[in-house]
Amino acid sequence: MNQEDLSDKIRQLTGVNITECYQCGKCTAGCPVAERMDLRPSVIMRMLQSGDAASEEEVLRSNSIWLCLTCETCYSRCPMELDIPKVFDYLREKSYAEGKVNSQAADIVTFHKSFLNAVERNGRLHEMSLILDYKIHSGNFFQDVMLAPEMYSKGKLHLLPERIKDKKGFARLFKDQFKKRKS
Amino acid sequence: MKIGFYPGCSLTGASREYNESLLAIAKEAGIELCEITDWNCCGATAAHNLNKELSLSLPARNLALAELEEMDELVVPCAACFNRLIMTQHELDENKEIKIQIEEKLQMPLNNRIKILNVLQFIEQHIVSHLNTLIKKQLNFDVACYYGCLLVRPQKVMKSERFEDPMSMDVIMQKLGANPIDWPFKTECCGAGFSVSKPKIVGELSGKIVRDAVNRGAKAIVVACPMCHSNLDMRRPAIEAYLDMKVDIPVIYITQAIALALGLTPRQAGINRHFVPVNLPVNS
Amino acid sequence: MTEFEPKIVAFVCNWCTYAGADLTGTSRIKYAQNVKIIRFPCTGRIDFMLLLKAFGEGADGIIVSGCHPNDCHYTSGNFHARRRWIMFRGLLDLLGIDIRRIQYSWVSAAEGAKWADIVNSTVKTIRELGPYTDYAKVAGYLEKEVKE
Amino acid sequence: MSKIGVFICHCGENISSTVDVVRVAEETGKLEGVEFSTDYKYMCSDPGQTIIKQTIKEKGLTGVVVAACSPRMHEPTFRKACQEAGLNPYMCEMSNLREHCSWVHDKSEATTQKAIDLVRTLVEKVKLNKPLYPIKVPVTKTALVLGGGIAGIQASLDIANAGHKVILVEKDPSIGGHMSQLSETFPTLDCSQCILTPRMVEVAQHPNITLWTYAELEKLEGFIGNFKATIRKKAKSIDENICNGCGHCTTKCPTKKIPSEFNTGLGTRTAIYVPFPQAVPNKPVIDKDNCTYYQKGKCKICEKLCPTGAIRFDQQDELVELEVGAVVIATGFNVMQPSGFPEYGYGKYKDVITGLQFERLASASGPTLGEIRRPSDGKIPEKIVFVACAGSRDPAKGIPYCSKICCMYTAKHAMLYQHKVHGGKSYIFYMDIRAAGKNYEEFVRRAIVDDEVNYIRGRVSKVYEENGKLIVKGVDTLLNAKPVEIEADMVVLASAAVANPGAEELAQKMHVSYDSYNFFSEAHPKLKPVETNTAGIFLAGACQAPKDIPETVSQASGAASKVIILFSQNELSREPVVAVVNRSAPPVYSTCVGCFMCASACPYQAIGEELITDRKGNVIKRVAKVNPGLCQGCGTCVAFCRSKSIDIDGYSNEQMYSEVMALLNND
Ligand SMILES: Cc1cc2nc3c(=O)[nH]c(=O)nc-3n(C[C@H](O)[C@H](O)[C@H](O)COP(=O)(O)OP(=O)(O)OC[C@H]3O[C@@H](n4cnc5c(N)ncnc54)[C@H](O)[C@@H]3O)c2cc1C
Ligand SMILES: Cc1cc2nc3c(=O)[nH]c(=O)nc-3n(C[C@H](O)[C@H](O)[C@H](O)COP(=O)(O)OP(=O)(O)OC[C@H]3O[C@@H](n4cnc5c(N)ncnc54)[C@H](O)[C@@H]3O)c2cc1C
Ligand code: SF4
Ligand code: SF4
Ligand code: SF4
Ligand code: SF4
Ligand code: SF4
Ligand code: SF4
Ligand code: SF4
Ligand code: SF4
Repeated sequence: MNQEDLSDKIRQLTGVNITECYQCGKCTAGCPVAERMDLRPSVIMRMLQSGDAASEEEVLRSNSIWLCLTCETCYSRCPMELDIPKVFDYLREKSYAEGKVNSQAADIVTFHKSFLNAVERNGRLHEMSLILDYKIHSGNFFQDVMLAPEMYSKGKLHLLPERIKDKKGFARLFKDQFKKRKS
Repeated sequence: MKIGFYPGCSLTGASREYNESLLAIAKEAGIELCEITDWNCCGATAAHNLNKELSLSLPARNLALAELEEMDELVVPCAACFNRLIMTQHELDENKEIKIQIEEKLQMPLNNRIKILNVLQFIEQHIVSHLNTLIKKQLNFDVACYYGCLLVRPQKVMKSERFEDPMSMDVIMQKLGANPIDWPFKTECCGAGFSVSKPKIVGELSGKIVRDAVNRGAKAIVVACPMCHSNLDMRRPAIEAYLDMKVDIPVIYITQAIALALGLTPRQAGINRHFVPVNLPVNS
Repeated sequence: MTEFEPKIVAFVCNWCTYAGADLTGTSRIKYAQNVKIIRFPCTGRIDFMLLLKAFGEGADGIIVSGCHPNDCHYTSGNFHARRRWIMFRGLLDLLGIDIRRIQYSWVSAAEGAKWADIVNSTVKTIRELGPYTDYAKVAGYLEKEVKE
Repeated sequence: MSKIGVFICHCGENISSTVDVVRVAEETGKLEGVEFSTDYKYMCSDPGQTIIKQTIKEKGLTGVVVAACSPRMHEPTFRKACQEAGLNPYMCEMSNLREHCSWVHDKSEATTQKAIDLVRTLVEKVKLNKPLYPIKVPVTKTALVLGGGIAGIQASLDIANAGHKVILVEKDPSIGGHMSQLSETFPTLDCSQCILTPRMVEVAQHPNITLWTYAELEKLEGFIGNFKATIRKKAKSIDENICNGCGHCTTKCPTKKIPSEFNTGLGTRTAIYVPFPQAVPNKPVIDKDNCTYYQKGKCKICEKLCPTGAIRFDQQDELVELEVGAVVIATGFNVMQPSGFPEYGYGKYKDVITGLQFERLASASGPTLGEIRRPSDGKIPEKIVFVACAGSRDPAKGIPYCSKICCMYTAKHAMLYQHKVHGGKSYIFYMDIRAAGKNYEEFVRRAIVDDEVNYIRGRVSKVYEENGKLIVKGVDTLLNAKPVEIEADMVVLASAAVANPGAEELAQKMHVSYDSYNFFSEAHPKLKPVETNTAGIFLAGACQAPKDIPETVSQASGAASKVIILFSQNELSREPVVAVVNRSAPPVYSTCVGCFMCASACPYQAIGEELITDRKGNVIKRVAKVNPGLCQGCGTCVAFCRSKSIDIDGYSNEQMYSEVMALLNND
């Protein structure tokens, strides 16, 4: 027996008891992105149940945890009321902190990070800086080229960011939050 | 009673028209919405995907500020922000340890007692009673009310009774003279935060939603969330690529629909800012 | 090592908790010796004057335990007991008896392990509260009450 | 002066390995009033019992304490031994040294000391014991059976065939229950009505059975052998003695659109109606809530049509009091409406139906005459999806338990569909296949192999309608959780079997216990499966838990045999542990002040009043009086009496106080 399984840890930190899952699959059946997932929600639950270190590693390195949209459909229909999105939140945070992000999810993670960078800088999101930051980090230079000018013309993009006033207090929130990761 | 207002980042940028139309109808109903001074971004999907503490501390700062300004209710029109704020309130209520930790970070106390309203709740509680006297025009056409995920789930926190088939927006639209269709995609996910990083997924998920609304004869899709709006409206090219056909059904905010019914001009309602042109038969 | 060994009397019903405690035995689950059981037909039978009497006679703590709600062998005896206990709590307070000295619980015939837990946690609580020394005073009240 | 004998058992080594039994015997031997004490290896063995018996005789013991295992195990053994030696059995008590001492503590001085305390406590109690004598009560040899499903029918016939009178009370206009609604039954696929109808007729014609349909239990008082039941016979608006069942009255009734309960809403009925053609009795009733005359004061067409003049619009409900000796509860179960699962679309889409509705579609007497047709447009479905566990095994929105019957009936449904619709495709989404009866697994295998039913392991997450098809979104968990989407013409939900809506109220009326799902509780899950905790009330069928027909019928026969055993005696002996109100010499008569706190607390309504009169008949005092036939000996009244006027034999105030004192004063 594994001394402390991932599922024990999850239970402590999220309150979700993975052993309650009886593999009915209803979560997967309703998940809007299940088709595209390498490991589907119910499969992840089973892998976590197994307590097998290799499976746990596979879960942390999966694309699925990043493809999850947190739409909460699975949670709302699970007969056992297992909060899968909450489990995934935990897995994502861990996968990111341990540098195990699946390569196919790189753009998603980059976007999240760009988003937080933009927020950290100004306190509020400045869409223009977000798009720029994301383009630089992801290399997806052309993806949104079509959209930005039209957004600008409809008054939906500001050139300059709005900034909040209490910069010091706000900066405290970000302090030490990503120290585990170098980049 | 002081009604607070948390616009969130989208409403100051990509979904300006939502902000404009909301403030316009509030004004018509004689309601003052007090914007939280120095509010910050709620962190949206990014924070709770990457960092649990940030996903709580960012929304919590806004709640603490609102409390400082003695707000009793807080209107949060963006469904994503609404979801983050109410989930934070819930999580901090459930877990006293985390609450203390966050309070220390904020260096502000948090009573966590503010009543957070999404736009539908705000309309139900503060606008609907005025509608009879204010309505000048009828929106008598078929509409598909689209709620998305974040207003109804998780139902334990949202206390949404009909989370599979919500009706509150339908009821409001009916009051404006519209005929809300019965359709199964009301709460299917549109692709949410993947708008930029995975536009193809958004094209597919939103495409299925738009297709069903069109097939069932809807003349417009009504939404209450900037993310839903930008996926269904701005991402129309991706949608059309997935469906392999042109679709011109417009997507409007519930606040815009009300603004039109109250007789405001399309410009006042902000519908000129949409990607998909809006030409709806509005009768006096 | 002269730890204080409290004297604890358990007033239990025949159908649920007595049987539950039997199961603790059958399952060989160990618990502290301090608790001794008196069998009643039903918690409804347990007259709170008896509990006072137990304190008067030197008990440091008491456990009252019967069937779960809706499981009472006599359909509603345990409800009566519960209701009386709520009233009695006020009285105890008045007499200056710490209500933590009385553990009120439900243990079914199938809950052998729960019985052991209750015994052990009660012993722990009473140990922390220390010996109950005011019984002379209570005995005085009791005498008065009985005379009335 | 007491002469108590104390007998300490070693239980092999079960007790003696942790308790110093010799010392316990020694110490307790020194107690005041103890005449004799000893220890022995196996007290319950024949030689052990002989020691007790001989000592009673030789020493003239007045009381016995056996310190051994739990009294729940051997109290009857030792009381019987005492009785055989001429000592009143209630002068014997057991001290529990095994379950409550040796098995739960390690060997130590404290353990032995505890054992001594426990024995001393019982010694003090026994000193105050009084000889008690069993109470004899007569038995009324008529049984009341509630519910006329297959369980009630079977129980009634068995009891009646043993020569006893039965009154069968059914709340609906006809007996038959759910079985009358079924098409064909697993695992043999024989026609349900073909095997049920003869039994229903037999009930109607049996000389020992009185059948009251459209009737319900109003009140139940009394105790085993001597119940008094009040039955409400609801007004049928028909004089049954005159009506000949011709059915003319039902032909012209203008209210025709009432959803038929029997056809689960898939057909309609009139306001005056016979629920189904084979109904027993085959006479109509008027559904007042839907009848134009009762609601609006005009119509009476049925009355004009009736050739015998049997219609009685002014008929009132009738309350009948009965004396019965035993009651069998056979009120059955209910099928949960799956409206709590909006994702399945039941109630929204006409072609999403329950398993019970499918039974009606497949039944030759059903609304489609046995052809499987969609309720929406009458088309024959080419693809049909069955969803197992639709409501069962779902703590979040349904019930946590397994309904037990749906795996089997779903296999049956798919099979019937495949037999009736050639070329049709059927799919069953399931989690586990529970087919653990005789020939059940073989039945399911036949469905899969011979009839090509597609079993898909996984649940359905959503059903919605698109272009006249039902889109079923499920998953195949055996294929790496692959999402599966099926365009079906019809969806059948195996909805959960749940307790009847009125079950809780009925249980409270009868003072029987019920579980958290409102199914009636058996007295013991293995060894007393047909008894309730209330003596004289028995259970049969699906009112106790979901069951199929074979199990229902077995349990019904079991319940019937318990009734027959009870009726084989003319008198019953009851435990004499009952409450009594004290009596004293005039002018006090009793310390009871007539507050009747005791009566209000008694769960069995066992306490009435007694008027104490003088010679001329003037009332001097009003006091409480316990009916020993009703009293179950719970002692609640004792705790409620402020003046200590009511006490209970075997657990008297004096005894309990002495136990408390003895337990604590060990120094
Ligand atoms: C869809 C479906 C298919 C099934 N198929 C099969 C099958 O193929 N084979 C099989 O073996 N089993 C099958 N069963 C199970 C079978 O229906 C039950 O085992 C059986 O009906 C149980 O009988 P019962 O008499 O206990 O209960 P019920 O049939 O429910 O009868 C109870 C009777 O009591 C009456 N009643 C209720 N409350 C009161 C009251 N308060 N006072 C008076 N009367 C009252 C009711 O009106 C009813 O007449 C199926 C069940 C379902 C739901
Ligand atoms: C491993 C295992 C675990 C189980 N666990 C449980 C459990 O936890 N709970 C539960 O409810 N059930 C359990 N069971 C099932 C339980 O054992 C049976 O339900 C029960 O024993 C059946 O009782 P019976 O009297 O019908 O048959 P048996 O127990 O087999 O008794 C039949 C008796 O008849 C005698 N006999 C046989 N032939 C003749 C003859 N020709 N003439 C005279 N006498 C004869 C036999 O010697 C035997 O004494 C378990 C079974 C097994 C195998
Ligand atoms: S729906 Fe819930 S119980 Fe079913 S497989 Fe998913 S997590 Fe497990
Ligand atoms: S929350 Fe994530 S895993 Fe659950 S249904 Fe939505 S996308 Fe799928
Ligand atoms: S009387 Fe009880 S304790 Fe003694 S030998 Fe028999 S079973 Fe064991
Ligand atoms: S009186 Fe009532 S039951 Fe009779 S025919 Fe008219 S509506 Fe039908
Ligand atoms: S017409 Fe008269 S006799 Fe015939 S069934 Fe109706 S009530 Fe009975
Ligand atoms: S019998 Fe089968 S379908 Fe019914 S609840 Fe049990 S496992 Fe599910
Ligand atoms: S016995 Fe006691 S409680 Fe009952 S009426 Fe008499 S005084 Fe009152
Ligand atoms: S002992 Fe129980 S059942 Fe008997 S009279 Fe008293 S309260 Fe009623």
